[in-house]
Amino acid sequence: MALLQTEGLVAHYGDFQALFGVDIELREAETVAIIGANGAGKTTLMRSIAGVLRNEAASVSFDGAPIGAQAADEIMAQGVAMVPEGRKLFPSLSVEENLLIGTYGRKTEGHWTLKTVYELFPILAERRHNPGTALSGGQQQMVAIGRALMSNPRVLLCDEISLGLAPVVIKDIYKAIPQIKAAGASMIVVEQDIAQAMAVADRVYCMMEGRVTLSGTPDNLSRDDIHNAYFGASH
Amino acid sequence: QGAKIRLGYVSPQSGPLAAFSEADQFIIDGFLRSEAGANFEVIVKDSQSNPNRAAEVAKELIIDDEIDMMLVASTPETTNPVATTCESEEIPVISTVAPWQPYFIGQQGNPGDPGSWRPFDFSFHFFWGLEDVISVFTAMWNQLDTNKSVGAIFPNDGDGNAWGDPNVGFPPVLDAQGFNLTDTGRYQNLTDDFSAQINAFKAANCEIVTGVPIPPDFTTFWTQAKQQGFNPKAASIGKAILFPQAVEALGDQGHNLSSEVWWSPTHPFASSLTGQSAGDLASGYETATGKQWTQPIGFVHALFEMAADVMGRVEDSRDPDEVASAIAATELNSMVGRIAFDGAGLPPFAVQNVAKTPLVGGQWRMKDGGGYDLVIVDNSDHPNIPTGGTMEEIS
Amino acid sequence: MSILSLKNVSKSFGALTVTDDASFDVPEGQALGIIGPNGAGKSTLFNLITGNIRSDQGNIHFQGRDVTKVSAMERCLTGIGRSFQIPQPFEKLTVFENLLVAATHGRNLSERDVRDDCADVLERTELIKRANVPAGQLSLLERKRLELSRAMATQPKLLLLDEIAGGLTEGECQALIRTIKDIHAQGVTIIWIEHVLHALTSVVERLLVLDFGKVIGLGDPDEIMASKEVQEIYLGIEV
Amino acid sequence: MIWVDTIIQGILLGGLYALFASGLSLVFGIMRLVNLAHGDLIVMGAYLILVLVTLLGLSPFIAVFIAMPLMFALGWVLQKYLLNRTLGDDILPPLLVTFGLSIALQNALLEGFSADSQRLPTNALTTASVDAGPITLGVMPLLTFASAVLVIIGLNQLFYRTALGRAFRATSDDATTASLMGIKPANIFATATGIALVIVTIAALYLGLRANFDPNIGPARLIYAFEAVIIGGLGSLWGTLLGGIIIGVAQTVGAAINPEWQILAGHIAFLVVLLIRPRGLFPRAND
Amino acid sequence: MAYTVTTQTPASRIAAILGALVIVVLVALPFFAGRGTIQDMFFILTMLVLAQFWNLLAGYGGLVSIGQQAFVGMGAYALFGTVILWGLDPVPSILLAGVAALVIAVPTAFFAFRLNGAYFAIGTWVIAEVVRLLVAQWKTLGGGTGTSLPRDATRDMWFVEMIEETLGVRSAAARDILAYWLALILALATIGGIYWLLRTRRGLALAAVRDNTEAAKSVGVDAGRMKWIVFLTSAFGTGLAGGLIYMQKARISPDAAFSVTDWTAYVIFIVVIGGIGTVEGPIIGVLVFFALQSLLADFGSWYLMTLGVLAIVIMLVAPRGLWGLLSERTGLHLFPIRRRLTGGKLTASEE
Ligand SMILES: Nc1ncnc2c1ncn2[C@@H]1O[C@H](COP(=O)(O)OP(=O)(O)OP(=O)(O)O)[C@@H](O)[C@H]1O
Ligand SMILES: Nc1ncnc2c1ncn2[C@@H]1O[C@H](COP(=O)(O)OP(=O)(O)OP(=O)(O)O)[C@@H](O)[C@H]1O
Ligand SMILES: CC(C)C[C@H](N)C(=O)O
Ligand SMILES: [Mg+2]
Ligand SMILES: [Mg+2]
Repeated sequence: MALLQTEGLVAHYGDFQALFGVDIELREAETVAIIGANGAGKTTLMRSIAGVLRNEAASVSFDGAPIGAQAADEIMAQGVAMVPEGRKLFPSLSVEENLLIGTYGRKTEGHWTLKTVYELFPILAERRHNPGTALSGGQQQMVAIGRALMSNPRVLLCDEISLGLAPVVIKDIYKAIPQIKAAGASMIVVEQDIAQAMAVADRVYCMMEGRVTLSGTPDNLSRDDIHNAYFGASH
Repeated sequence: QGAKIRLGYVSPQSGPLAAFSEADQFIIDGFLRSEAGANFEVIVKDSQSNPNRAAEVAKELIIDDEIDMMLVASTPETTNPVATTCESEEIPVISTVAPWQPYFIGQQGNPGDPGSWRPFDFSFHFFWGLEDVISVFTAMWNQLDTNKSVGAIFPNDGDGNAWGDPNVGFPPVLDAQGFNLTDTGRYQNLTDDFSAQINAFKAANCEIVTGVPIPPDFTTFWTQAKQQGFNPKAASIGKAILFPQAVEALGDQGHNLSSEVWWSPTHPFASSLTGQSAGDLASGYETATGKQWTQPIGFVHALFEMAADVMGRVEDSRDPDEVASAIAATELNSMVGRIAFDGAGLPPFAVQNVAKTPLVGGQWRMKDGGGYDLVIVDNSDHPNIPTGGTMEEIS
Repeated sequence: MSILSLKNVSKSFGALTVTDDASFDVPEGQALGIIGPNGAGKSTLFNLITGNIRSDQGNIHFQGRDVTKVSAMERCLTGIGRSFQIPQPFEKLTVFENLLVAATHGRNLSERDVRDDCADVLERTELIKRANVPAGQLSLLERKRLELSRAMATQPKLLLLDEIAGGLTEGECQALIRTIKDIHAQGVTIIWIEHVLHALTSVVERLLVLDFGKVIGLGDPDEIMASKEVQEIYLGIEV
Repeated sequence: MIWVDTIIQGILLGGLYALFASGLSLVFGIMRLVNLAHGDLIVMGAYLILVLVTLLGLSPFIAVFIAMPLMFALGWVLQKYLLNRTLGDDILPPLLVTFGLSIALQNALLEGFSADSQRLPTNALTTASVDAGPITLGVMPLLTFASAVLVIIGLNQLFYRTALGRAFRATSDDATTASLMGIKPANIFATATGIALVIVTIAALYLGLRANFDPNIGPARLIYAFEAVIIGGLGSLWGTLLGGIIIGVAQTVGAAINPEWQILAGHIAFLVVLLIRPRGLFPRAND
Repeated sequence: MAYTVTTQTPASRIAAILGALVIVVLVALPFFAGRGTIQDMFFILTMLVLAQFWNLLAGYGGLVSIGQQAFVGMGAYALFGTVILWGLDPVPSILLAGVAALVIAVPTAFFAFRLNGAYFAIGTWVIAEVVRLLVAQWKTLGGGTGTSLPRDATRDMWFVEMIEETLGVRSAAARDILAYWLALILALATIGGIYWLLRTRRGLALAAVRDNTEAAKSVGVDAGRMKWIVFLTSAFGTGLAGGLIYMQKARISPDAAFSVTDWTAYVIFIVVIGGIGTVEGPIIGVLVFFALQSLLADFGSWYLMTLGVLAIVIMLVAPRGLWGLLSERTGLHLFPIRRRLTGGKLTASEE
């Protein structure tokens, strides 16, 4: 059974419809990647799952229970944490405070504590008293991931964690993913970097214009499939 | 005749000035119950303590309610907009409870240019003037042994500007009587700090304080004065300590503060309407409302006495000119003394529109069981009004 | 003569340097493509050229005039038109009114004078049927077309296009290419940021590669695409 | 010497303004809410204390501690069920709603307590003073100033030393992302307004002890409180204190030159500070 | 085939005809209505003018000012100044009232435009206070006491005698009628002018800036200049209204003329209740406000309490005001500004 599932998920920004009936699922201990061009609706999907955008109760279910209508804080308290696009650190908080605030709504015992997060990203321990926003992009991304981990989530949603980062830094960040999985989190990763997505994912969904246009495992998706799904047509 | 005479009455029933009209209902009920009152209908409007609103409701009364005459009381903020409106609408109006200078000069286009001042045709006013309050205050101060150095707090409002006026206000008279006045200038109402004034008074070694602040400002001033070690022998204050609640708000710091007294239960006057004495009226109010008497009671009552008297002398109450002439011809012994527009004690320009009523001086004395009593301590200008004691220094 | 020239332009957001000492010239009438990975600073470069953000360092010349400190509005009036990567329609105005704003203000003409031009642009971008629909109700593709149309309505000498082909079907993509070629043929200088490389390369004469805010390649599209560096950083998935 | 006295009196006055402003600063800083009813809430607090004093025969200094939880609850409910619904980019809804609240509150107090001016019962402390060299300072103003400083220290402790404070700051930075941390922004805001009303109660105590109050006196001080908040810099509590002091000192110095310029001088100081630093003295980096 | 642009709709054509009828009735009103009605209409019209200008400022220009009383007060004092000190007739002085407001609007804008959002709102409020306090020091016009218009000046005002004779009314009534007609002209000019502005390319630019400032700048809209135009126009119009209102009141004081409650808070109330960002909104709003006042004003503090609660309720239930609610449901626009392209390829299939 799926741990997390969307069914016929729709989303609007005012008059503008951004999602048109999206069905995806995430199974226990799985990593799912979502790829798609700019504006395809990937972030909107993440925000809908996390409860930032409210939906019909039945359109999102977690652990068999409908959560689509719940608020972000309620969903988070059940164990769905998100690393938002653009990192979204709190500028008024130091690195350590940014991490600590991750436990505000869910104080579950588990692998992740300040100590283990610092072990995962040692550089953060050095910069713990700096304002989060004084860090480089990659370090900020580490804080954002650490912040989400602090609540020991069962599902971790990562939106474009490699955006705007140098390949070496991206490598560093992606190195953390196996450890995150090992600690027991299932993940949905949004990526525009298709190679990266293929490398970490058990399954891939490709979105275009608010719809899932393709899904499968990295092995059975051909480059052409992806290209078609991504850009609409081959040349 | 049949139809009743319609009186419009504007007063500040809500807002910061509402204390002035607390007795309105009591007085109006009494008036309508009286024999003369039976011919009248009184339409009351609330100015909300707002001059804009006062002018608006005055106009409504004139136009929509088609009143025959307007009555208005309580501070220039209420009387002036209403009187101005009536004058331009050519409806007779009688006002009171504002010294006549702010009433008269305050309605002139250019108050600074006496040559441009014009009398009114339909607007009449009875109350005392600054010359009276100055005379009362100086008489009270002269009862004490002081260095004749006076500090003044005059705000930048209708009253403050009149009291501090270099021509008609305190300064020339005090100067003539050998008092030395320290006037630091017109501050804005609801000022939170009076150190500047206190420092100036201390520097001038003032033993007397006077002024016409609003109640919260006087409390601020007085408290700060005490805190900063400024302890004058006499403090004669207009407006702020008019009402007992305001004095009570000073805690025990209100003892022996002095003020002008325009009306009290011991005034030897009686109502031309009901024959009640001042004392009867005050105690009637106290039993009816459970509140302590206040000075406006007598004057609001007198306003309705005026209405009854004037309308009793006209053929056609709907003829503004006739009513205006009847007002001008008034000679009435009222609850607040004799009212007549005969120019007694007035400069020529105000003769036509103003009638003066007597003024004496009083001091607030702390009662044993708490609360304060107003005791008349000076009656030099009107010896027929009995005193209840003599002026005491603030200890 | 070059219509646009950047000299040592840099821009940082906090610690992040998004444009790093960029210098290049665009000859009048040329079509230049810009490619680079996500977050490389392509859109930021546009914002610097249009004046929507100010550079920290360096100079930008347009038609020989130093416009580094000139406002976005004035730069538009001197002939720089742009589309936004994330469409920024005037949502409460209709499609036609969106164009009217651009045409009347961008060209400083009266509504009457530009009416037919706007209609013409809408016909060319196939938005004419939606002319009277409030822009807020458009779909994503229509919004992108509106971006292009609105930029065209200002009749710019330099047209900046930011990812307008993403998500188009092959047919739509060809139509778009025709439209852009058309504009280009009228002598308008074009700078086009695009991930859909075949569309880009079928129009542009030169290609600029951006990585970490740095210009790491500029030249003939084929040569650029063939260079190892570009293969590696940009077409990572292809190799 | 008079000048030293003038400035010290100004600083003490600034303490009063800062006390009036701290609650406003908290609410404005955390949720950008312009609360036009703040002054009236202070007056309401003063009446609440007065009622407690009269009914229970308590000293105002004790009564204030009973008033605080009541005011906290009021603030919480007010924010949660009314003001939260006005938050957003548009500043008009909060303006109109709090304006409505302001006139409703004023007139409700007028109905309930009449227009008579009131004062909390005073004692020797009210007029007590201490001599500091050639200058005499009132105990009450000193107490007011000390309370303002204590309130600001307390708030700073809360803000920078507790999990709740972290949540305040995070929510203020970005309520949406905060909700991803399991924070309920609506409750955080309600708590903030609750705390603001606790401070309002302290301000009310000094308002009521210092001079008379009546139901209409609230708005007059509101503008100084706003000035203090704005020139201090959004969200900076020490800035608010400094802002209050700047306005207080400007007023007393202006008055020393001529009382006609007293209030004007305060406003001018505000405008000058904003002219030089449009975002106040200690603006937050990120807005 | 050629394209054409229209803004009219069938509804707006009917509205225009009805509007013309209403205007005729309003112009002729003094010939058959009582003074009470004229008075009420004067109040309605002047508040409407203030509301339209505040709406222009906040609803179209995004400048939420709570300092409009500065311009009302300045206009009013300028009128009193010119009449009392220069001996000018009050009627032409109204124009100077507008000019005076404009004069203080320039430095106000220089300062206030440095501020945003809530800072702008509070900043304009403080500036209005400063102007009030300065005017309160103007001793020749009564300082804090205030002053009244000389009776001679109001009695011999332009046109008054003419109205007295034509309509056979007393001079006080004639003055009311004159003030009413001036208010009517001002209100019609205001609505007409604002509607005209919205239909020019400047109006289009205003809407664009409101929707998306950054994009507007990128298509050549001078957003800064739009702010200036809107601010100065509102100041001028508000000053005219201030002059007219106080010409009719004939008495002024700083506290009254610079009252933030009377001239800004109630005006905001009117606009928001009616529907901000529409020409129709303030019209509805002022009618509601007037109705409330006539029904409830005699209940003193209960009236104000009701007003306060109503402000809260409307903001929560219908944030776009009564007109917003109505036009959302019906699509009705009495003052349409949407430009519809017709003809050409659009003829065949219209929507
Ligand atoms: N707050 C918003 N208001 C209006 N439209 C929005 C908003 N956020 C996103 N959109 C629109 O919704 C569509 C989907 O956006 P979304 O951010 O989900 O895409 P994405 O796939 O995450 O793209 P990217 O790769 O750029 O992050 C886009 O057209 C975008 O313009
Ligand atoms: N206003 C801003 N403040 C802070 N950082 C910004 C801002 N604008 C852009 N950035 C950052 O600058 C970097 C470059 O952004 P830019 O939008 O220019 O990239 P791009 O090359 O256009 O990417 P894409 O292909 O995704 O459109 C990104 O990391 C982005 O997060
Ligand atoms: C995926 C794209 C970026 C490249 C495309 N497949 C090409 O062959 O040009
Ligand atoms: Mg995204
Ligand atoms: Mg980009």
